[in-house]
Amino acid sequence: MKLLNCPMNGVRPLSEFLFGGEFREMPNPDTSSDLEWASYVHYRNNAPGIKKEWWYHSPSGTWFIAERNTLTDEVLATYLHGKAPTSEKTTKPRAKKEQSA
Amino acid sequence: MTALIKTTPVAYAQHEHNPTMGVHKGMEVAMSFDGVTAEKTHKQVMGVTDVSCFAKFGIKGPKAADWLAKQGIKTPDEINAWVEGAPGSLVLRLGGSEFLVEDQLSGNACEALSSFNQANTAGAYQVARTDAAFILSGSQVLNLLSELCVLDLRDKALGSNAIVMTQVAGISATLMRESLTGEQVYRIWCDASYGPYMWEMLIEVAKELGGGAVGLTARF
Amino acid sequence: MAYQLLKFALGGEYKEPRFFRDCQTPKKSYDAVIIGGGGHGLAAAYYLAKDHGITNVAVLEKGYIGGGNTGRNTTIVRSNYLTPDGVNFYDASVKLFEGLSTELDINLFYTNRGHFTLAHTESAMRTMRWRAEVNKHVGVNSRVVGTDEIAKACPQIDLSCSGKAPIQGALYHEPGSIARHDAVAWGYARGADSMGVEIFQNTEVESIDVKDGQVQGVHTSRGYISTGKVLSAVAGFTPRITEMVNLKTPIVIHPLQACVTEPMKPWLDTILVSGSLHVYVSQSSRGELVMGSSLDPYEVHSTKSTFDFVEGLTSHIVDMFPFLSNVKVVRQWAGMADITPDFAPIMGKTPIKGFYLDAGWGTWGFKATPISGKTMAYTMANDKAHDLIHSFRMSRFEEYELTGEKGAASVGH
Amino acid sequence: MSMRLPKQVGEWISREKQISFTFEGKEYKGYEGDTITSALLASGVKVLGRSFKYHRPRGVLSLANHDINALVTDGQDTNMRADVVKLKNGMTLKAVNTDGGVINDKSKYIDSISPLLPVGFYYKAFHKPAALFPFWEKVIRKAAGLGIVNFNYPRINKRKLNDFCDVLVIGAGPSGLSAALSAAANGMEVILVDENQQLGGSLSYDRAGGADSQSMLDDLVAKVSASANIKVYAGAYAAGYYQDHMVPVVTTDGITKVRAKAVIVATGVFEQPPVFHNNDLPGVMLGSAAQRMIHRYGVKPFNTGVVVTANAHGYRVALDLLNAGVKIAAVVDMRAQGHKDEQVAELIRKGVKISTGYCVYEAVPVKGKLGMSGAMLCPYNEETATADVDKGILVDCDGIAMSAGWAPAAALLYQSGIGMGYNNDIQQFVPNRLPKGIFAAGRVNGVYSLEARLADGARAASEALGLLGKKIATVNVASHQGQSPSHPYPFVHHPKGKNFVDFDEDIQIKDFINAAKEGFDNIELMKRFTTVGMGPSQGKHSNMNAIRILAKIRNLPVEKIGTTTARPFFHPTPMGHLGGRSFHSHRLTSIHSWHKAAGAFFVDVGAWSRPAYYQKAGLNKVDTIQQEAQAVRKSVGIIDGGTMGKIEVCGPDAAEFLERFYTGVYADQKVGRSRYVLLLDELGVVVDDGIATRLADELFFLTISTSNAAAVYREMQRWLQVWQLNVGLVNVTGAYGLINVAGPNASKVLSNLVSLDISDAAFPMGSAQTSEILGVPVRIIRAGFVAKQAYEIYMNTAHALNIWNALLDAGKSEGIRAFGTDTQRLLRLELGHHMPGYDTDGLTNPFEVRAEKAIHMEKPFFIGKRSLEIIAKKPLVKVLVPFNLAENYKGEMPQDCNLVIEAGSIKGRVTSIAFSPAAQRIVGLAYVAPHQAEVGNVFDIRTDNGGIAKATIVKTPFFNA
Repeated sequence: MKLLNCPMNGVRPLSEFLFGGEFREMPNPDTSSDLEWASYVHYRNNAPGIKKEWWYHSPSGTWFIAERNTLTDEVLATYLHGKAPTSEKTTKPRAKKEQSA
Repeated sequence: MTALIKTTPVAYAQHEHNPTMGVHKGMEVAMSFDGVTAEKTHKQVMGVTDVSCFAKFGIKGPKAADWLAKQGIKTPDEINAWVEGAPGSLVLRLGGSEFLVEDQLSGNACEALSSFNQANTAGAYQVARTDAAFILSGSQVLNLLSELCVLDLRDKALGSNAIVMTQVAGISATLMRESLTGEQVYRIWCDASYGPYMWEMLIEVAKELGGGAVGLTARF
Repeated sequence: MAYQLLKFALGGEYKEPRFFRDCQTPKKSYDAVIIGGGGHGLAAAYYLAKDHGITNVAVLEKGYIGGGNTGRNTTIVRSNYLTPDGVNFYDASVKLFEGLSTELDINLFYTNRGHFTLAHTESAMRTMRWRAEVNKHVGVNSRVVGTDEIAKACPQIDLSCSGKAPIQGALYHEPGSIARHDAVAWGYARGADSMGVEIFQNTEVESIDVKDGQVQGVHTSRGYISTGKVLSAVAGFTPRITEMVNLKTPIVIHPLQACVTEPMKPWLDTILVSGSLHVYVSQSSRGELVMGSSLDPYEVHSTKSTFDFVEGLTSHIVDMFPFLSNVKVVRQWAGMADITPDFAPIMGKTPIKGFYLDAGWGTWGFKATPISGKTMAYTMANDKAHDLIHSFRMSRFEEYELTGEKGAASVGH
Repeated sequence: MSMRLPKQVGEWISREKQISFTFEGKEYKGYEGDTITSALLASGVKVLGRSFKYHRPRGVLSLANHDINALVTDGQDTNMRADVVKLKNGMTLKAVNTDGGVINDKSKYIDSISPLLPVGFYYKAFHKPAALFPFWEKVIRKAAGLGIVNFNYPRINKRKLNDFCDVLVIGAGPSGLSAALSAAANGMEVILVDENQQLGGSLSYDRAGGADSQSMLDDLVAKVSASANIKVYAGAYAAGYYQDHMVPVVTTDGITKVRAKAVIVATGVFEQPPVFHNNDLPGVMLGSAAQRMIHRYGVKPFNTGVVVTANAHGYRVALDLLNAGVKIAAVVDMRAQGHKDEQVAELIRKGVKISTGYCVYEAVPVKGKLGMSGAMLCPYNEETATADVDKGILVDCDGIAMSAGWAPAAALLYQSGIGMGYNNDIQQFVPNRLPKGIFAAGRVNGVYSLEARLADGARAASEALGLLGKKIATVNVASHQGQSPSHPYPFVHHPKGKNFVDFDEDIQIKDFINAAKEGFDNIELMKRFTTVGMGPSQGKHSNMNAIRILAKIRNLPVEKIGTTTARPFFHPTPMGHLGGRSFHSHRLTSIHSWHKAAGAFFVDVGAWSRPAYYQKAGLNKVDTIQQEAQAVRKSVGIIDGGTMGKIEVCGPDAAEFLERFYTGVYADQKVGRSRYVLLLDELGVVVDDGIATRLADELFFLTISTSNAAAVYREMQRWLQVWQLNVGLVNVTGAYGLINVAGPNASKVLSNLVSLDISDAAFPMGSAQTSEILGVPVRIIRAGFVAKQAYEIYMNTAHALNIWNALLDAGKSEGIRAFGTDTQRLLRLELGHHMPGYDTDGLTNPFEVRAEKAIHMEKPFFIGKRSLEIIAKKPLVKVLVPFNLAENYKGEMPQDCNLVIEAGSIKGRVTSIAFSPAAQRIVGLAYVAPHQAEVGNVFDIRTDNGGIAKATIVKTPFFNA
């Protein structure tokens, strides 16, 4: 099972976490056009690569941000929203490079 | 009228063992199950005790630690750690700014703390605590936990003053180890509504491992 | 059947022709280029040639044909959806499937098994009735049945699911079938090839050439191909292709996993799906139980297997069939599912002229293979969306007109 | 005739413990420690099963857990692998997949019509005429499959444990043992796993007639058991490799999920069969199988044998056979240049005939192919892979040992994401790119000499240590010297075929050639078309040969063909093991025991178990619900609402937080008052609703729906992190009990217990008070969800049962009655309240449920507001309306989700419908087209059986409350 490093609780197995989806900056609702807003709520930055994502550690109720490569499933950093990134060094071995099966 | 007796959250699951009930700190709990002798051996092998009756007090917020200090309660410096914050009372620091105080058999810190009044305490909020609480002991306790919890809970991995908020039998729980009546035991807290389920799981596995339920009498 | 087999015996030197040519060097230009040599892409090529006489077509496959989700799904075909548009679309697909072995002259092992969507709660039963009513309205044979009918069709099932999630009833969908998935791709490939379509395997699209909002051609690992029409039919790879043309979509990629047991003598004649337990299971003609579950919990563009999946799936299967405790799982695998917010596909034209999209299949792609091919071929040939796919148009998101399939939140399959 | 040998050094059987069992009706004897196969072979039984497709007789092949043609059933279990399953006393065994017994299998005719059934034949037959296919499909299904499932097999849930280590070593052969010892010696916590009952791997059987390997093994094993740092799992296989170094280790007792910091894969190699006519006859086996038989089980594989080889190993096998008293008719070396080493010399000394540049052209079967009587040896052309039949010699023998090469047991390495390259010196794929923390050692890593394998283990350990931050001296391993351990193309073409590549699936050389001719000339396509490697052994003995054939066909180097992905599991794994003790967590309120005693019919609501209604003898569900509802309407009822979501929002910004999160306004809300809350998502879709009660300036108390509580609280936490407001959130769902007392006499009942003035004037709808009941502090909210007179009472959950009982006592005289959620749904329907998730779906916007009043678009922001501005510009497509049916409606009762039909098209659906005792009519809520939505309009509901019910849109409540 994949391991994730919760900034508050340390390295835990994936079963303790919920995926909260891509982290996206909300456009200003007052100045954005209908199209811009529709695109914000519906469309995703969905090509494989490094992304900021919401993750939730259920037992402690901790939301945090993970910077993860969605192609290799490698986690580069995890930190509380708005807090400076902490290096992922503390985690167990990284996700492996993906082999196209 | 205040003499109303509380019900332990585990009561429903314990019915089938028809335990001898007794009252501790205003809550009706199982004093014994199969007789003290049998339970003493369970204790050695794989004993499970319901201690939901231990008084609890919860508080969270940026100023929670300060407020506890004002009440003369010691709090852990580390996050996710515990100390004996007052004689006979545990203080668990759940994450950064939330605390759970539990009076063990001899402790009595919580009564005073319940005087908390949010109106005149900025930055601290009381957290109603009605958790189901358990003591696990015996030679097979790590064996049991290695099935119910994914984490490495051996001494080398779980610090003696550390607490972990993790999952036990698939539900959120807080877990730590302490030394009680001369032996090392593991402690588990979970939401009251999961109490019966947690009890069933712990007992199911404990029995397979040659242990079982231990009442308050045999425990202390 | 006898004479068909005899020809193999008497034939002496083996005379079966190639299924499709071994194409190596593409021409300078094609009338249409199809990215993705899976069932959908090959079917689109087949119907472009057959229905519209457009045979100057290249199919570009990064790996080998049918190697993506075509070869990774659990081969269930059904049409018991929630919206009339959804039901009509998949019903047309079922009808094409029924005649496909004959049309493509390949035995697809298309086998009608009947399909039960088990309901373990009252709210699930409400959704079943909703689907049944819509299906009936459109003329598709689905109905809500009680536990007695389930027990009749599958006497071995433990209706209480080991006391964990007692079954209340089910949506029974008579047309539910399974098929030999690889053969569907091979059959379409042979059909398309025989009409002149060129299929290039091990051929990767590197970029798409767009000028003034109109597709000009594609750069591939076998060189540049100029064309005015490009179809992307690459399921889990869709975001990588749409990125080439700066097209934003709501699609997210989650792995979808499945596994098979050792072969055993036939005993399970129906297809069983449980939304609450997140399992679906049928028994293949080889005797294996083919089992799947719901999507993986987070986005990854890979086909790695997880142990969590097989743990969860098997515990639920054993709840339903306690006697399978010692039946062994041989192999597990994963595919990349392209999920949309309303669990319906994105099909048809796009803001880029000449760039057509066949994506967002999530867990539904295989059963749509023939109809997606047919409707996309029509859409490309006429540069006008086929009526059956109007409600799957890309612009529905900006228009806040998502399809009602979102209402049925249980696992599809 | 017994084939049991005298006691062998290090054998695995205990001869003092004899066991009797039956196979195919005959009784046999074996010893404890025997596998089913070894005991049968010891008793002279050669035919163990029938093949999958052609039903050819088959015997032992590998004795290493991929003898798929020797599957047996004991009547309980099926598809038991005889080559590895331990023999137990009293077993009554039969071969699976036979029609009338393994000797007289009625399906054996299929072998003789095999020319009718070339590769992929089933794609080309049976489908015309289409009408007949269903018949053929049944025939095919019946023929397919292996064992018969026993529907009475007991449910078994094995335990699944978790274990942890620094270094996990998989495979306890020489390299694995060496790796484990050196890692442990350097202070690492090591777990050592091997699928065999005893450690040693090839050391335990590959002896070349000597005993040195045994003494070395004893020495290594002694060191291992002496090391405190090594934990051994024997008789345990590593089922797969999963992300972040998680490896499930499977034993008969269950699964241990091992989480390691580094993994050393020393899984060795699978011996590969050379391919010649009848290479599947009983008596033909791999050289290593013969060795295992001799040294582990003390069984003589055959009396007179031929050894066909293409490497050094074959000569070691010959010496072992010789040593076991087997007469060696010939050693046949397929290589023109033959072989030179001390084993060859010794064989020559012992007078064994060695035919270099020869092959076995075919094995000669006895009647019924139940065994073999001889072998045809011919000069072999390695270029053309053909035999010079004219120069053939027929030798008598009853067995053949095959040692032509190996394939790496690299499944776990593949799953970890390695890269493999083909090494021509050893004709084998070897790792050339290893992911972080993964190491390969020994023969799987292409290292063959015993010394080198020991060194390679130490080398892997040193690299693992380096990764874990413990630098030790690097170990160098000499690269392979001498001839290749594997033959590049060990095939002998034969006009009659039956030269098998895949024994699971009965696939012959010509099947591959024909598949390629048809265009399936890519390894993955070939695999799918021929089904090579798809059988239960997952290609352990066939994939490598398939790759070699395809390379030859396409005239490409093997490397260019590549390999197929080896997916989990390494060995098939039982579902009872994988599922384990399936956890089924559930939440109960503290009043649950009362509900149970009162005959509650429970339903699951999210994780909770709630009473839907309380069963009464002789009363059906509908009438029971009607009665419970009557009690509430006429006097007073009581429901346990402890499952409702309860959240405290505290702090200076509490009101601001609610205004951003919900659609309403709360800043000006008075302390002691409640307001409706409606939650949307960013698309403007209705998610949840509830009540917010202001208990203090800086304390709001939220009551929200049971099923959404967890998710809504989660979203609150997320948005709080984004907005960074000065707010504390406390989820008290499980901490507080909630009891709702409802009905005209509710206040009367309550007034017996509280010292409050609860007159409508003092305690109006939408207000809240704190008080005490029997000395227990309670919060009371006057809410109108199910009745005009209703009080929600909140208390410490540990007191809920007390208060519940107190209320029942206080209400006795009023005939107070408990009601469940089904009744609650009816009651709120009578009042015309809709329920998110029940009357709405994943797309419903607030305009469609006419919630405009709850939406405050004038606020600067709330979740979903911007989307509502867009939606508001679009025409409504459907709207939820209250309706009733004619007073004396006699037609079929419409159900939830029956459709609203107008002019043959769907306009909406019923979301709630029931007979209202209060209104004395069938009432409900339904979505209709906006143009239908006028009060007084009549619309059509189509019932289950196709009837039409005329519904009239009315005002709510449905009765004069």
